[in-house]
Amino acid sequence: MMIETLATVESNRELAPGYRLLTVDFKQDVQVSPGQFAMLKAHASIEPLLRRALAVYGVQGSRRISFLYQVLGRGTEALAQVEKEASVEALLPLGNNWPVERAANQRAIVVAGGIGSASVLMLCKELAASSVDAQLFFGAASKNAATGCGLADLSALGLPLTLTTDDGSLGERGFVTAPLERHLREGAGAGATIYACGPWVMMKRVAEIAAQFEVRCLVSLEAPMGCGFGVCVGCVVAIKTDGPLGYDSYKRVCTEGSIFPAETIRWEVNAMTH
Amino acid sequence: MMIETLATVESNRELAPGYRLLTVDFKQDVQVSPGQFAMLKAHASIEPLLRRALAVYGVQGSRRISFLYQVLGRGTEALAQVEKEASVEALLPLGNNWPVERAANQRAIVVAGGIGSASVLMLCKELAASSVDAQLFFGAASKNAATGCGLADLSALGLPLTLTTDDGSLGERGFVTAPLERHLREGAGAGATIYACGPWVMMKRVAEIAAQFEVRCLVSLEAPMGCGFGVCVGCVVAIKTDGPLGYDSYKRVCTEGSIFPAETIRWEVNAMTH
Amino acid sequence: MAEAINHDPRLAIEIAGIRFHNPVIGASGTFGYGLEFAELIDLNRLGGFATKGLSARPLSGNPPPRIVETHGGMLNAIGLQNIGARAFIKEKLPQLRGYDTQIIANVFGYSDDDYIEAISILNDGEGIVAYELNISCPNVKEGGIVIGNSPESAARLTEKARRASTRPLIVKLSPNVTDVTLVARAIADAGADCLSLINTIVGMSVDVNTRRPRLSYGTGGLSGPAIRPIAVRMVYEVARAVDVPLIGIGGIACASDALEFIIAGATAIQIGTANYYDPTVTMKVIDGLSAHCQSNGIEKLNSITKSILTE
Amino acid sequence: MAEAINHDPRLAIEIAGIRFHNPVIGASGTFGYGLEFAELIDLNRLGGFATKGLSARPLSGNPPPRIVETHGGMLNAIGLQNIGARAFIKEKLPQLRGYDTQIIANVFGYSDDDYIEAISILNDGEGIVAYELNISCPNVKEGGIVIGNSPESAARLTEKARRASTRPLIVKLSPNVTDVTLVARAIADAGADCLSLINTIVGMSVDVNTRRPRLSYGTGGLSGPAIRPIAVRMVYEVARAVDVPLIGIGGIACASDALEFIIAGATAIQIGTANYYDPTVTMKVIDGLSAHCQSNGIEKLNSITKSILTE
Ligand SMILES: Cc1cc2nc3c(=O)[nH]c(=O)nc-3n(C[C@H](O)[C@H](O)[C@H](O)COP(=O)(O)OP(=O)(O)OC[C@H]3O[C@@H](n4cnc5c(N)ncnc54)[C@H](O)[C@@H]3O)c2cc1C
Ligand SMILES: Cc1cc2nc3c(=O)[nH]c(=O)nc-3n(C[C@H](O)[C@H](O)[C@H](O)COP(=O)(O)OP(=O)(O)OC[C@H]3O[C@@H](n4cnc5c(N)ncnc54)[C@H](O)[C@@H]3O)c2cc1C
Ligand SMILES: Cc1cc2nc3c(=O)[nH]c(=O)nc-3n(C[C@H](O)[C@H](O)[C@H](O)COP(=O)(O)O)c2cc1C
Ligand SMILES: Cc1cc2nc3c(=O)[nH]c(=O)nc-3n(C[C@H](O)[C@H](O)[C@H](O)COP(=O)(O)O)c2cc1C
Ligand code: FES
Ligand code: FES
Repeated sequence: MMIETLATVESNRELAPGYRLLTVDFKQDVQVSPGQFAMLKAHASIEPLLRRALAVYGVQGSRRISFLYQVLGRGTEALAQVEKEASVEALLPLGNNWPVERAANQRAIVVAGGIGSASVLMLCKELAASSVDAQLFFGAASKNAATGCGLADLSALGLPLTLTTDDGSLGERGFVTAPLERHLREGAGAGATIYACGPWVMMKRVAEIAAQFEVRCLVSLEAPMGCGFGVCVGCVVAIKTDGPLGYDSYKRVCTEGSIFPAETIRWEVNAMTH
Repeated sequence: MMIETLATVESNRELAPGYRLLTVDFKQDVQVSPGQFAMLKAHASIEPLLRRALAVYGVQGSRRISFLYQVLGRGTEALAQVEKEASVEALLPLGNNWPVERAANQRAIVVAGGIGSASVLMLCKELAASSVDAQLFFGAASKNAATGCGLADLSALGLPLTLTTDDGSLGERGFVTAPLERHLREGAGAGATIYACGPWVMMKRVAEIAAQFEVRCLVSLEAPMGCGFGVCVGCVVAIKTDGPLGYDSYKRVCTEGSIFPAETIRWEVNAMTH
Repeated sequence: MAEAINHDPRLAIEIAGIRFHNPVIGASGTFGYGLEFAELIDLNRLGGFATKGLSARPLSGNPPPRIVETHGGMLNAIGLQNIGARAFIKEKLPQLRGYDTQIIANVFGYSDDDYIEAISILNDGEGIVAYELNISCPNVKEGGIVIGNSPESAARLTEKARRASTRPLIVKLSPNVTDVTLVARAIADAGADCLSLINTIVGMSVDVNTRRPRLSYGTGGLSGPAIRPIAVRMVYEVARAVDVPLIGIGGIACASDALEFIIAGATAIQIGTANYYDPTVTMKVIDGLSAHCQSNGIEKLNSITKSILTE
Repeated sequence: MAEAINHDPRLAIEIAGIRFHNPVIGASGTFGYGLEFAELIDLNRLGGFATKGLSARPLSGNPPPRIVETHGGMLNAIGLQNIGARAFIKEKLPQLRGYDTQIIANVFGYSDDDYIEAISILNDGEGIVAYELNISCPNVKEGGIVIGNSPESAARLTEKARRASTRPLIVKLSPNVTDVTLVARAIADAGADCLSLINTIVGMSVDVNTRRPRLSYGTGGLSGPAIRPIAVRMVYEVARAVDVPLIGIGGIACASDALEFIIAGATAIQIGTANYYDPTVTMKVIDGLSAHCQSNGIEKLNSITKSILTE
């Protein structure tokens, strides 16, 4: 059941320059699964008009939810101004969720790029609490970005974690897809599911690697969102269908996604979005 | 010399519900005369676009200026949100000023209606410090409005003050024009100048009374302002000229005003504005 | 059937014999097939809604990106992605009939024949109260011509649709014209029962880093509060040019916005983009209109349609 | 004479033989007679500005209220209040000649003859580099016709003005048309040296309490960021239709906005409404354009005019 409400801000603090953690009280019970998201906006703010999509980062109790976000443009800048006790307009939970099979011999490989980490923390928590053999790859632009993207929370889970930064300021230098590829080359992909969330180019590369090593791969996609609940049909992604682009070619990221099997995505058609 | 700058907010506190006092530091010397105004806007706020005209309420030292304002619509609501240390975009000083002749036998009658008080506090200060025989009439909607419109500051000047409120919650019940008329009827208008600022209907009535008793009368007008510095020609008021409305018929409130001799205004032409 | 609701009788209106609980209608393309709102608002309180544009056959729409936000509005080039008239009847209408609100089928085609075919299919759909012809979508110019931009082609299609339709016909006007009253008059004369206006205004936004348009289609349709003054002006002009009732559309986000259109000449209004960022906006506008009637002693809201004072 | 200024050579442009320090021009009606900005910005750094619309005789303009703010923009119905062409030459030009910036005289009339008369007067004004014909003001329809809304009347006036003028001729296009390229082509063929676009879009705002339009004139012209996507689209369309240089106008408030127009097809840009709420915006845009050249290795900004990538 979707909840459309004014939630009260409990805190909205900077984790690192350009990255913030927003915690809001919904004053009612909210059921959220890992990978789902909300549409959020500072209450009564006139510009920008549209709410912004943010993944649910964490749930405390049944009513308090936190969001980890990067301050990029007008929408997240407006959100960054919101103070304790203020209201945010919120609609949630939205989208599908990360499916976790708990079969004993199943393996999970989580790949997070940048703020894509926000979408996978709850998943990682669930994996850490389960018997699944889970491995975490996390790439960020820099040490600052890694901190801002919740490195501390991810590390605290105790899962094996491989960290890369583009500039080498923390962990291995380079893109997160490099250690992922090594890992799979070592045969670690057998029976595994890859869960990936990050920039488009990263996910595209992860999808290629997964295909190459024949590993099941799920990606959580981003798209500019008008509504978040399926009515504007603005957030679509092109999906592989038999034959040319046709009626079934586009799926809504907000409703049929945001999580899709990587091999169903027409990566080339959507390239312009990113 | 006009100053266009980012000024720093020192305080922005509520005087009474719906009324606030904003004090900003210009970090440079500013020369302002009584009756002049500024165009102000919260820095980097996207909506509304246009700055709002606010009279200079007070000057502390040479760099600190305060504005008294009523929270009415989008612009003043945005201003009400501005916090200490934040920046406001400001252009000032704008418009002409209240002329004060200090001749020994000159009399001054100041009539302020509602937030019109903001435009006359500096004038009253100057009058109080001079040898002019000054009398103050102040009307507000209610006790709350009177407080919000700076009654305490006006009273503190020690000038003879007649207060009215529309609802009788403080002072005399009714409009401020009633005691003004009584006062003039008693002959107090001889050699006097009336300085009036308030709602359009009040100023129109003051102008009529002044004409009836043949007292010189100056009014500070309001108009929707696009720019405040004379380029949009949006803020005009119709002025009496010989013959029908012609080239000279309109004067800019921001540049030729905001203070005009009451008898030059075509009150009927401008009625729709108010 | 729907539960009993206390509708404010002051807000009730009638257009072409169709009774609406109130003049608040969800705009086509922003209200999906209605059902998406079932969890968010009480559809039984709504005046009605217009479906996403339905064509005879399903359409895939344009590649992404399809939307981009601008100052005070957004551009879209969805390209009329829809499930098709038949699927709408089969998959959506049965559920929709459970709600006590008026369902307007918005109809789209690339040619006159396409429109007529879609209408013929929809004529069998039980529960639809009227058609709204979208002859003004800026994002699907086949051959470069938008039917709604010329009085002649608009009148021709209206006549054909009038004959094909078993239901009242609303025609939705394009704002991308020099004189909206010319097209409006031609369409009214051709037999339309009602005009709705405006559709989106053609716009473009450029990514200065990639030097590409921000929409894959290149241009898109501008909607939202930014266009409201243009829409109000067109409703004002058309109300003086034709005698059929008007539905005002464009940037409505609160009751006062809706009242601007009503006073300028609209009998009802549609809310589009605001549904995206405020999913319960229709309910808020209905409440706001009631409040306006209350505080102004208005017994019938439709008594102030076209009450604008101009000398 | 003006003091020496270090102009960024990458920003220099030429239109019809006129050299501008940079492509940033103050838009007519928002820049007064230029002198109002002398205390606020360094006029010698500005590419140029267009004067408030000048007519042969002074005009009084419309009664107040003349402006009202809307979401993302404003409506105005100033009604071309101006001091007249003669007074401009006598009272303003002598002072303006002290500045090293290009002065464009924006010209307005109610009839072809009015325009020609104004141009004849202005031909004697030393220091004017070009005329911009305002054939698209929505707030002064005498007889209900806006010359700029029809290709025929626009071309006719352009031809006459071309003959009367001793200076390059810029014609300012109306956005209130079905197909802006038709008017643009007619005007270019009739001899215009440059087209500027867009003027304001006709709009209306209603006070729901008094039930009157918020402007005394009734309707007004919409300007500001709200209209930018419409303006960018029109520049894009016209750049594909004519060969003369274009000046892009509409809602520009920062360098990135200006770049959208340039990439879409403009050689220069004008800034209007933003001057009101940010009086130094022209200087900021000039600096921002330099910064963009710097960080993108652009040697001549005009090399990216019409560089938009569309497949
Ligand atoms: C399902 C989903 C979940 C998301 N979860 C999170 C999250 O948990 N934390 C978080 O920080 N962000 C998340 N995002 C991304 C977030 O929604 C965007 O960063 C945000 O919309 C940008 O808004 P803005 O107003 O700051 O930027 P805008 O002003 O809209 O744009 C600023 C810049 O960012 C670019 N941009 C805008 N939107 C996107 C986008 N969707 N993808 C890539 N670039 C974009 C623009 O091109 C522009 O350069 C999520 C997105 C989706 C679709
Ligand atoms: C020279 C001058 C000096 C001023 N000094 C002060 C001052 O010191 N303190 C102060 O509080 N106000 C002052 N004002 C008035 C102030 O500028 C307006 O109250 C303000 O612009 C309203 O902006 P807003 O965004 O709050 O309201 P808007 O959203 O613009 O409008 C809100 C409501 O107020 C009405 N309104 C808007 N502008 C005016 C106006 N100019 N006159 C009457 N009604 C209006 C609108 O019709 C609307 O109903 C002054 C105005 C001028 C011209
Ligand atoms: C994303 C989107 C899709 C739309 N699709 C349609 C459509 O299918 N048929 C139609 O007639 N109008 C369509 N419209 C136009 C709206 O119904 C409405 O006329 C327009 O958006 C102006 O109203 P608004 O400003 O309230 O959004 C669409 C608008 C948007 C924003
Ligand atoms: C108050 C005002 C007055 C204007 N007067 C004129 C004018 O006299 N002549 C003219 O050609 N354009 C005039 N314009 C139009 C502007 O020059 C410009 O084309 C339009 O405002 C769009 O640009 P903007 O969005 O940057 O303001 C005026 C605009 C405004 C807002
Ligand atoms: S965001 Fe509107 S349909 Fe997905
Ligand atoms: S406010 Fe622009 S001229 Fe007075």
